[in-house]
Amino acid sequence: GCGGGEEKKEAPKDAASDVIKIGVFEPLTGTNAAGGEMTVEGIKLANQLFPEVLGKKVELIIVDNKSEKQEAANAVERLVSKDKVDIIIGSYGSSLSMAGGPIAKDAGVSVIGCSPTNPAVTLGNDYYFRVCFIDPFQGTVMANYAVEKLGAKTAAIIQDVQQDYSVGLNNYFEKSFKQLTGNDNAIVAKVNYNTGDKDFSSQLTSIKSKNPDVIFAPGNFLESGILVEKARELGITAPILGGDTWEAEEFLNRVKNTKDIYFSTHFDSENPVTEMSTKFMEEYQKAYPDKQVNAFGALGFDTYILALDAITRAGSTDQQAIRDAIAATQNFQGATGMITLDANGDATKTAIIKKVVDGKFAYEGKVEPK
Amino acid sequence: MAKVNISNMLQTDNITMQFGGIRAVSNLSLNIKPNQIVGLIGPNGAGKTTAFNMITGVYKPTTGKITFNDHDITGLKPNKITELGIARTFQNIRLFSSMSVLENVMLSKHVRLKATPFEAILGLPRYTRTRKKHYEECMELLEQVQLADLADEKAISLPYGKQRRLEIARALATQPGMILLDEPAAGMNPQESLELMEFIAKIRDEFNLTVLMIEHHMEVVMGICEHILVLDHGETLAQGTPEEIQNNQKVIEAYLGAVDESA
Amino acid sequence: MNGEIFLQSLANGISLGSLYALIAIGYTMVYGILRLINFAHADLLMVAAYVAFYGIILFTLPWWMAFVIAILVTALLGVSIEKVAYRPLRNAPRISVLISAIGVSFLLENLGIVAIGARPKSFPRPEEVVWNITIGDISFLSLTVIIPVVTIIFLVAVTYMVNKTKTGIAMRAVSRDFETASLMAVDVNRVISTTFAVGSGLAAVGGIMWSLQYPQIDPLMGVFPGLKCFIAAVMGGIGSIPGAMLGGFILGMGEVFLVALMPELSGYRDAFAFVLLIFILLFKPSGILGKNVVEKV
Amino acid sequence: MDSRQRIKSFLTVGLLVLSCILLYFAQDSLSSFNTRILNLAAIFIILGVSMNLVLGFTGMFSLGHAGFMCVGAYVSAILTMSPESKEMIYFMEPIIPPLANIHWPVLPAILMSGVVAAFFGFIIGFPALRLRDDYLAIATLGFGEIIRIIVTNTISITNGSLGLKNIPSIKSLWLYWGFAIVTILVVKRLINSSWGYAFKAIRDNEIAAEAMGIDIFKHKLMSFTIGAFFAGIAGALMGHLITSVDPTMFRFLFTFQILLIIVLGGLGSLTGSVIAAVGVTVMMEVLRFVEQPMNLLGLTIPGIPGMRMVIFSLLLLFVILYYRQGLMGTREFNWDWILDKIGVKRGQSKGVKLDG
Amino acid sequence: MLKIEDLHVYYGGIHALKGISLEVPENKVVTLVGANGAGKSTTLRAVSALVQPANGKISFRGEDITKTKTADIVKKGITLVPEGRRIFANLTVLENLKMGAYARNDKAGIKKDMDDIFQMFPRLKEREWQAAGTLSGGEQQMLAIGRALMSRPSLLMMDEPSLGLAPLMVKEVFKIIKDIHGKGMTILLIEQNATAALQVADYGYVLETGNIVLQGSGKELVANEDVKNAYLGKAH
Ligand SMILES: Nc1ncnc2c1ncn2[C@@H]1O[C@H](COP(=O)(O)OP(=O)(O)OP(=O)(O)O)[C@@H](O)[C@H]1O
Ligand SMILES: Nc1ncnc2c1ncn2[C@@H]1O[C@H](COP(=O)(O)OP(=O)(O)OP(=O)(O)O)[C@@H](O)[C@H]1O
Ligand SMILES: [Mg+2]
Ligand SMILES: [Mg+2]
Repeated sequence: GCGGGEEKKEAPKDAASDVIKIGVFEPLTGTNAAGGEMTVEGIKLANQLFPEVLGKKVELIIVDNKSEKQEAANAVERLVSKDKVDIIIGSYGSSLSMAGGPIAKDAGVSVIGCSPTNPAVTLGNDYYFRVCFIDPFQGTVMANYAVEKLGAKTAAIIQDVQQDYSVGLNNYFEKSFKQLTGNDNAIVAKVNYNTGDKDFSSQLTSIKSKNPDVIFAPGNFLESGILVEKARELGITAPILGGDTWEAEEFLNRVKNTKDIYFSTHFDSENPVTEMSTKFMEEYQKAYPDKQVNAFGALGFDTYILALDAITRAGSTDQQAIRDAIAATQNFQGATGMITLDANGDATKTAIIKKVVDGKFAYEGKVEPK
Repeated sequence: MAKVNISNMLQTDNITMQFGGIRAVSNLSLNIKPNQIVGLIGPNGAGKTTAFNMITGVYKPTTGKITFNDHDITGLKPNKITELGIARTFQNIRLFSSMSVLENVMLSKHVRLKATPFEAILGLPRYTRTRKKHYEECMELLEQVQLADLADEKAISLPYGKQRRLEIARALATQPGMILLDEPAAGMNPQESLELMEFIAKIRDEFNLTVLMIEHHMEVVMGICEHILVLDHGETLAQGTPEEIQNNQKVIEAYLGAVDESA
Repeated sequence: MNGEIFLQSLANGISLGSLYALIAIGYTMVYGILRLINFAHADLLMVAAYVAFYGIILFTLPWWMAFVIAILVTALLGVSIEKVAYRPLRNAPRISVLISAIGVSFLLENLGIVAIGARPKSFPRPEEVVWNITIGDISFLSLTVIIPVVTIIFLVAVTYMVNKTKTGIAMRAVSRDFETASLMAVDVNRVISTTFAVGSGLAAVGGIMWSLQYPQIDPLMGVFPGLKCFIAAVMGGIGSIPGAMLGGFILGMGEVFLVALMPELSGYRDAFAFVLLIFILLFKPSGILGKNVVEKV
Repeated sequence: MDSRQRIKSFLTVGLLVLSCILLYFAQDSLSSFNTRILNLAAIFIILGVSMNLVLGFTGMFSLGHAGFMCVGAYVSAILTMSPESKEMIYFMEPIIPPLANIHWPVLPAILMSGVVAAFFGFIIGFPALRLRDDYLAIATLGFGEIIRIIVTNTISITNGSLGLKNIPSIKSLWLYWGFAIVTILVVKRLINSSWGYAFKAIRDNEIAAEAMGIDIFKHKLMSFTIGAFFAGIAGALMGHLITSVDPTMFRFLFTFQILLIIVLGGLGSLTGSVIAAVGVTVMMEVLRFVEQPMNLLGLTIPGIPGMRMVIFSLLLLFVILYYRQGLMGTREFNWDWILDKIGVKRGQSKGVKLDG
Repeated sequence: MLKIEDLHVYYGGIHALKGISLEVPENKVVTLVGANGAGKSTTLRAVSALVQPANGKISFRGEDITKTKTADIVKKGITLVPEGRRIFANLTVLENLKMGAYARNDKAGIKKDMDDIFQMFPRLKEREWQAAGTLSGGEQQMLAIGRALMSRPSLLMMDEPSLGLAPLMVKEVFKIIKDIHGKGMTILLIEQNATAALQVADYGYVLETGNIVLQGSGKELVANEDVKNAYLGKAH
């Protein structure tokens, strides 16, 4: 700025403060509200199970970012400078995370993201971490799976051009797929749609005519559910592949009676990767009996317990110590798997491949990180 | 007078206006000399307002040509025609409702402003000077039309008669050579109409204007027009001096009605 | 493009186009009378969908009964919205009414989020209504046939009402001049309420059809069809009922064929809707079948 | 210039000086949260004032503001991001060469955003301004969306939906409020100038305005382009405030938000737009408490997300139904009113504002 | 038939009617004259309940209608031809006339009245299918009168029906007024053309800035010096 001089650090907090504050900024209204809602359910659940750290009560401060960037920035600013939280969790939607990131960084407060998968979120920001894997990894995993397990020689891509998630995954899928098949023309069709679209018939019709071996179509579960259902209605029989966002009840409802639907995700309830997975599953069913377990809830859950773990390891609420503790996370046992954070602050962990079988998500295999 | 064509200020050659199946004006030819007051009369729907609209550029004639001071103005945009010196009033009063009397008149000076918006925003002298000059001209004009003391009133709060006069003043502020008045006396009682008549004669002299007006009040038309043209069904029925028109049998049948004591 | 793709796309286009048309008719009708872009119309779709949803899921009503109730409830809601949020603004500038409409729309959406949560729900598809039809290589849902039929029925009914019945003429008179209409012994409030009841009922039918076609409902579900169908209505000439129908079909078909013919442009699909709209407006400034409202000078 | 005029000029200068002093102290003493809210308010002031020029003063129902913001935000972002950042961020498709190495200082970049947005306004205005009312509204809304969709799809320039980050961050109140004050002054002087009256005349009665010699199209285009210019500036500032941009920020719903501001403040009142811009921005934050769990008489009420928007919608409806003119109607803050109150005599001249 | 007592009307701060009282007897023509802005139109608007009086009483055939809604007043038989024509621009000429008969259900009667009106104004018959908004000023005025007649009022109130009409048409309108009066209709008429109005009128009231300053039979008023000077023009 031109006002002059260095950043003003907030006054050090009262060391005798008897609560530890965890700020959460998530989209609870607006276009991303559904994702935010699921994530917060997981965070709240974790908070009920683990309400204390360092002998102090944990206070969750949840603020809505309305799915808008300027609101997300305000929300984070509020958390760091008014509520003076010790650590922040958020946010569903990479662009919202990116709006908040620099503010937390300036204030020296660490943020752990649950599901923002855009690589740019943590790039150049030492204070931003995440418990999910990022787009390049998922895209690559699915390309591998398509070529090696499904024996695909050609693929079609459908992407939601408005979702960085969808665009990102597709980008890496395409690269790997071409590499693995050694064929630069292996992607026979690439079509787009926009968030909120409900009619995919024309895109699918054009893909059908190209007759690809597999279709890769990561995107929001909402659009994807309709898309996949429609694809089958149109008589497309090729396997359809997607990413972790598909692990949602809403998606399942659409594709229940559908064969050959595969996606990568974070954990599996039948084959729990960790003890924490089992625990999460049980508790989740208890807390939300009428809801289906989902990846976002699990990621929210993991973010919270990782935050507590880091604070415990830091032994204090010193901001720098917390940051360093998070950065040093190795083989942390989360509900979604064993989490190790790399130099960028991104999680490297096992990816699970699931398939829809008899109206349920079924475990199909797993892919270890390289 | 020399043989050159200075005699006609406004000339229309066989202008026709067709709306779908309706031919509102057909082959109208007008010749108006400088400083004349000319009346355009005719039954309702004869095409008088339409003729005005063609002259002022609101409609482009389907066929025909309009010349003003030797410029071909056929099909020009209304603002261009105003710039060239034809101003008008409307059959239904159209004042700028949010503005004061003075602002309504000042607006007509906008086209005469020789400065850029930047000069206005920065308040540079060329702009402020012209603006000041225009302001003085407008106040003087309002003085002449006896609206000066109402300069700050909202235009639409004025009584009807004064609104009509303001409309004329606003037209005058564009510094026209010719003014077209569409039923200026409509809605006025006979007494007010007489005053208006005197007013029109006065501005004609003071501003050296040519006037073309549509009017249904015969006492006004016959009182001040030097030449009258009668339209019927879009066609010229007759033209001539007031006396000629008043005694023209066709005009009486189509428009005036048989002589009757009450009118 | 081969014959099969063409036929398939045709089927797709018909079903999307008639759905657009159905909703656009409601828009156009309310606009025609009040000159109001009723933003809340979009959210009425959502309300109808939820009422039908809860009727079937929670109260286990037969689907047709749930649908009828949804239509009635939505019509009632539409009438009440007009009473509360638009009627006091009868003589206000149009922009105020528009803002009021935006306010109502925001309110319905956010109330939806607060009351039922933002997570989408899966709309049930009764087997009697939705089944798969396969003819040769082309397959489509029964809705592809049902929706156009429903749309045409409503088109004919509404056109007849507006043009031929006394209430219809009164509606059009009211649209121009409340005061003078009342001088003709017209009960202006009643005419407007009727308009809203019918318009909202149409929104409800549209909402239900939309949910059957894309069976995922959430509090913001109306926004997208709302905008698209409004575009369709404007394209056809807002205020004109056959125009809405035409606009809906042009938009639906256009979108489907754009993507089918040029898949690489599919990301521009929404832009296409607007480009088409603007293009049409430039040549026909009041839409394809819209009457040019001439202001007589 | 009579003495009253002189007093007014003096007061205006005084107020500007006072705001500088206030800004100076505020810069040093406000928390970063409050600074951010104030800066956001300044951006909304620019948006409100410029949209009011188009909609309130010229009477053009234009809803494309978010699109012009989008243009501005991207122009400034691409011009000011460091080449290294660009290399890092454009990891899917590299940015096209001429843009890759550009690295401008912030101020010229922001001005450039305005210019480019104005250029877009000009180009779009050409076809669009032939339309009126609702048709203009939907067409401009469409253009706004088209801009956004193009930005989403031209990945090698804009990085598509992945958005841009690492835009140089600016926290200084001076920058945001400086631009806000300049916008207010420029627009105020413009609307009080002969052009301003021409705009209002077009709004009041297009046919009569044209008959008085005003080139309707030219003036509409001018107002529209100026509006786009400031929207571009606001977009650029938004980018520097948040330090990242992506196309979804500029959906048409954003335009509605600005529309709400100018209607709440009063169409045709700059003062109203300013008050409403600040009011709404602050209110959105203040109202957050309704979404937090509350402790009422020992009873904990869980926070309900979305309540804030419900209250906000109700508030909006209330204002529009009961204060239909908005807070200020078409009135403006003016010195005359204050001077009359404290009894300074008026000059004799009739009140047309001759300068600004 | 119509009786107005001590009527006060305000437009915001403007006191437009300051307590006027007047009477329109059955089967008579009564006229209001006065300068622009005297409150003539306001009086008629108050009777039709288009403005709410602050004070005073309006009764029709002995029944208090001060609080009755506009639509119901029309049903009781009072119709207004509003100032400035106010035709429905988007409706055709025919539909405008149909609107006039909105409250009626006698198909045959409507048909007959429609034919009568087309006979009265052949111009309208020619333009039956034209959108009324594109009619010329005079044609619109004919339509406005015709539309009002379609409701078969027992009291017809006309606000400046000759405004903007050609001289021949003005005579025609006055002839129509005499005709319909002859058929038993009661008429309350406002006219700028006061001379003509007072000649057809049985009784007249002179309004000045919201007050009734003079009243008398039509003949008396035409002869009155003050009236002559103020409204009829010196020329007369
Ligand atoms: N835009 C239009 N579309 C269709 N017909 C029109 C249009 N404008 C005018 N007309 C028709 O053209 C004819 C002439 O109209 P115009 O307004 O010129 O009449 P006028 O002579 O001014 O009559 P008045 O004295 O009643 O004002 C009328 O029959 C009218 O219906
Ligand atoms: N809607 C309104 N708002 C404010 N003032 C009004 C309104 N309508 C009329 N007035 C005022 O009320 C007074 C009476 O108006 P009214 O229209 O009754 O006069 P009038 O006698 O019919 O005149 P005219 O001959 O012009 O028709 C006038 O001073 C007028 O300015
Ligand atoms: Mg005329
Ligand atoms: Mg009157």
